[in-house]
Amino acid sequence: MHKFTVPIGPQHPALKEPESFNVLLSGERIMKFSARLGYNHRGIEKACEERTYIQNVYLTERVCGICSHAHSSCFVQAVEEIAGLEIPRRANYIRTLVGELERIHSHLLWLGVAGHEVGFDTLLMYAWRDREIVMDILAKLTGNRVNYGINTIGGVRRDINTDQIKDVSKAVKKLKERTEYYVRVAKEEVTLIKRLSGVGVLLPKDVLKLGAVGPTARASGIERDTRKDDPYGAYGELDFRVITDDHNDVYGRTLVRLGELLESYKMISQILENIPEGPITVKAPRKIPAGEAVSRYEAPRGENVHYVKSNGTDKPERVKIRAPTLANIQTVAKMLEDRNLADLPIVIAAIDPCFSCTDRLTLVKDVGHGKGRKMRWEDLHSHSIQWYKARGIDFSDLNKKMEKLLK
Amino acid sequence: MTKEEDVQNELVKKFDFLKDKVKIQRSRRIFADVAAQDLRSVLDHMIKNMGFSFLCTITGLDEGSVFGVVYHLSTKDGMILNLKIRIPKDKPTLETITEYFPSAEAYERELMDLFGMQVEGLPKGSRYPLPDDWPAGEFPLRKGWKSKTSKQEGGI
Amino acid sequence: MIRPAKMIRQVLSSLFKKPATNLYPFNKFEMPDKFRGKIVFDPELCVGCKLCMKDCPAGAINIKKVGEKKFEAEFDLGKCVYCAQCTETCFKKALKFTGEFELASLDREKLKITFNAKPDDTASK
Amino acid sequence: MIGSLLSIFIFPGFLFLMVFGLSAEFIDRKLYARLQNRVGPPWFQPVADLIKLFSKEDIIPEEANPAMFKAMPILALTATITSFFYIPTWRNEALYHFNGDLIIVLYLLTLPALSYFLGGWYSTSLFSKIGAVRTLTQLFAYEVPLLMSILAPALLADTWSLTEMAVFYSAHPWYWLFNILGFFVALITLLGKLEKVPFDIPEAETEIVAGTFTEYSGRLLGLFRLSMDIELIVGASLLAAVYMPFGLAISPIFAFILFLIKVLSIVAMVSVLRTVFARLRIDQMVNFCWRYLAPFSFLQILIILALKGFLVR
Repeated sequence: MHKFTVPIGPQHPALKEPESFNVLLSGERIMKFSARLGYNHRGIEKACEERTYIQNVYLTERVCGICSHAHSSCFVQAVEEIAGLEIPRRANYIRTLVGELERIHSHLLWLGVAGHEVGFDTLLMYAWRDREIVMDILAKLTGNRVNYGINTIGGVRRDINTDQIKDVSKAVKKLKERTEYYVRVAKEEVTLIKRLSGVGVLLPKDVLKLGAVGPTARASGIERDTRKDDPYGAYGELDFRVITDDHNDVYGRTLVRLGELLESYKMISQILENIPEGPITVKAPRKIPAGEAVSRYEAPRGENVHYVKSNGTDKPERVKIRAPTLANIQTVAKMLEDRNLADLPIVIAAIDPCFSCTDRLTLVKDVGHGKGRKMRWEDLHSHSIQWYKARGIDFSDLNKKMEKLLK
Repeated sequence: MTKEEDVQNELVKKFDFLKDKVKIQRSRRIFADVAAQDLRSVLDHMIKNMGFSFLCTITGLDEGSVFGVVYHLSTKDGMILNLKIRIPKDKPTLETITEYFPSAEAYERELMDLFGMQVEGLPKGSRYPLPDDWPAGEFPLRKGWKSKTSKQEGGI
Repeated sequence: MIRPAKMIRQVLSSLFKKPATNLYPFNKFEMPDKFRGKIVFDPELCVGCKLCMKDCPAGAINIKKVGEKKFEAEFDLGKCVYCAQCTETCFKKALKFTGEFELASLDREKLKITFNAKPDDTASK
Repeated sequence: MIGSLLSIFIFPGFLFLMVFGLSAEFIDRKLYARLQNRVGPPWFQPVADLIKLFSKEDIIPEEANPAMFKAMPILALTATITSFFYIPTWRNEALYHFNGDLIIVLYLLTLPALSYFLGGWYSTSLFSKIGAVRTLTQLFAYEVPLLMSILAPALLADTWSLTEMAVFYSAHPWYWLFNILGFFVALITLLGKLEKVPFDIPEAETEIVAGTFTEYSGRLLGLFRLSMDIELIVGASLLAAVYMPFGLAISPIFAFILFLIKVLSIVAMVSVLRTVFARLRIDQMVNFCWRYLAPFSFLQILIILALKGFLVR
């Protein structure tokens, strides 16, 4: 069968963010799959070193759009551990409440994207309509739909009053009934099951070797959930079940994510019932004493690891952010061995990749000229011709062809 | 005797050069300093019979005259042991640990791209995370390196 | 039991329901009351300590001294990330956030707004 | 001569089909949106899309063969329009009819699928090649059940001409009820022919960008879009003519309105089916067609053969 390489990305309708995969195909079968990441690199780790701790709280929030609270809480926990701050229980409860609301918003978003990847746009429309309920609640609680900015070093910035608690419980009741409907759809819709089961198989032994985290690992029967193993925030006082599944494939991941949604609703009602009274923040010093800390957070996609090293000034010395997608992307190559091309989008979407988390470093323009300067279209055009001419490929006759065309 | 102290005693019993190098910061967090050449033996022992079956990540540090590399390993029940080694800046070579953890490849490529360390034994693959036309010799995460993005484009 | 077209009842029933989407520019959607929108600055209360400039993650605010005890804030909405950290850092409460979020404009310069002090003579202060 | 030219270009011909096709596309998209609880596009959206496409410059890839690249959309459009003349719509007999025009209509309806394949293959881009191969595999999967299920009513009427079938069925009023099973099989295979969601594998935008139409742009893409809309109308009216041949003898105005209702109800069925299913993979689609659709259409033919013995001529 004639083999050819299909480039998918960096711009491709199936991929929400720029990453590029080269897939060696023979007919419809995928023979080899290689990923090239780093397109969404913004230099957050270097930028953290140039900003104060207060500014970094908002910077780490912008690592990723859908798990912004996860990254900022993870960073803030590490800084509080170094500074030895004991944040009030009410702040812990509010932080966990916003974290679970974000998990609901992220899983519903994933449910819609998965539906779209397999061509089931109705599921996308309905899942994202119901997601608006939780987005409005988050806007009411924290003042913004996506980057909530509820975290600060030493606690949270906004309190929650009684009628907000009533709104949240009403919304959670409605969402619970909608999620139960989606569980029934996932279990009974023939074409959806056909497209999801048996796809992207990941055996339990591969999970440990390749280091998969989050729903991707739990769908292969590995019971690893940072909220249970290494409890932070208010998770120590909540009782919830870690959802695992033994389908080892994309269908299992769907069921795990839906199960986690139902668990989140239970947790939120527990939080709302016994949220303790008291202050919501503790005075934090501007200069954090020297030290280092590793903090983990169970983001919707898996386990976030932040390593923060401070040197006594008001700027951190080193911030290392390891997002869950970096661990999960290694498993995609294994899952796609001799599957067919039609499964590629849904397998990539199944680990719920968030590439803005994964790439975090500076893209620098024009380093050769010392100072950064803006290049107009013509400079860029002529620059590229010189650059190629220096390498022996002369595009200049292209200019003549262009002029002839433009005349 | 908490779990952390068990791990500490076993490490110190097995490797006497770790005498006072292992310190417990809080529950489920242990920091240990190791010399670069003993890293593999400690790693091997920890993975094989101490249950550290999961590599969270590898962090690179630029400590002025020396590069620090911290290996974060974790067990099934959430304890993280951070092994820190120091390698000289003029000869920054490391051996890869991809035979224990295939997922370490991405973290080690980050060390190579951002700090300029040399990791031997890495399988062939594309570089991560910097683009291919990144000028050679520029290592962004080193302390002395300043980003050129002007204030207008969001630099501070 | 598995059967095809599981969502058919839900889908047909939504034929008779009001659509969930609304045509944005024609009927506006009101945001909750404490929504973090554009920041406004009150020159009277400012004492020029520049703490807000230090704490702003995006470097969007710039306080200039225009007279004795009179300050002017030059604000770049293009860079502001609407985190409202400056409203908390300012202990004189000179900065407040409004609910306004429709701030798009075609020209970056129009996004730079300056709140200048009242031009009354300094003698009376 | 003038009459036939008029009927080719104006009334049951190009202009009428274009208007009807665009309005059917609007109804399809609006119903699809309302089923998904969305507001949906305004009435002039399909016309606006067409005008936008026709005003854009169409780029032909360098290695592509320009002649074939430009010819395929025109071939698709003409094939769908000519097949409309042989289908009896609101009078008992079509514009042109002869014994055997059923085969001509079915052949003309496979020409668009062939032109998608050639268009995709000749644009030499990776994605369109994969899309082209998928169009062909899908063609072989749904063609046999479609042919069988349309053959059954013809067998009952003992003719190869659509018009004589219409005459036969209006003479024997309730006979068309026997073909209900064939109608459902034909409706599902019509989804395959029109490349609607459960079977829009050749144009799966999340896998292979736009499948066969990846390299097409501007006027050529506009022609392809138009031919797909008209194919929706022609397919629906073929199904209406074959499976719902009642009410043709009443006065022309009512017959025309009844024809519109029949076609639009089939379009509504297509968009409801389009809403509730996910897209199948190509291998799942092929074995679905051969494992379920083909046996059902053979069953339909068996029923017809058994019935022919009892029914009085």
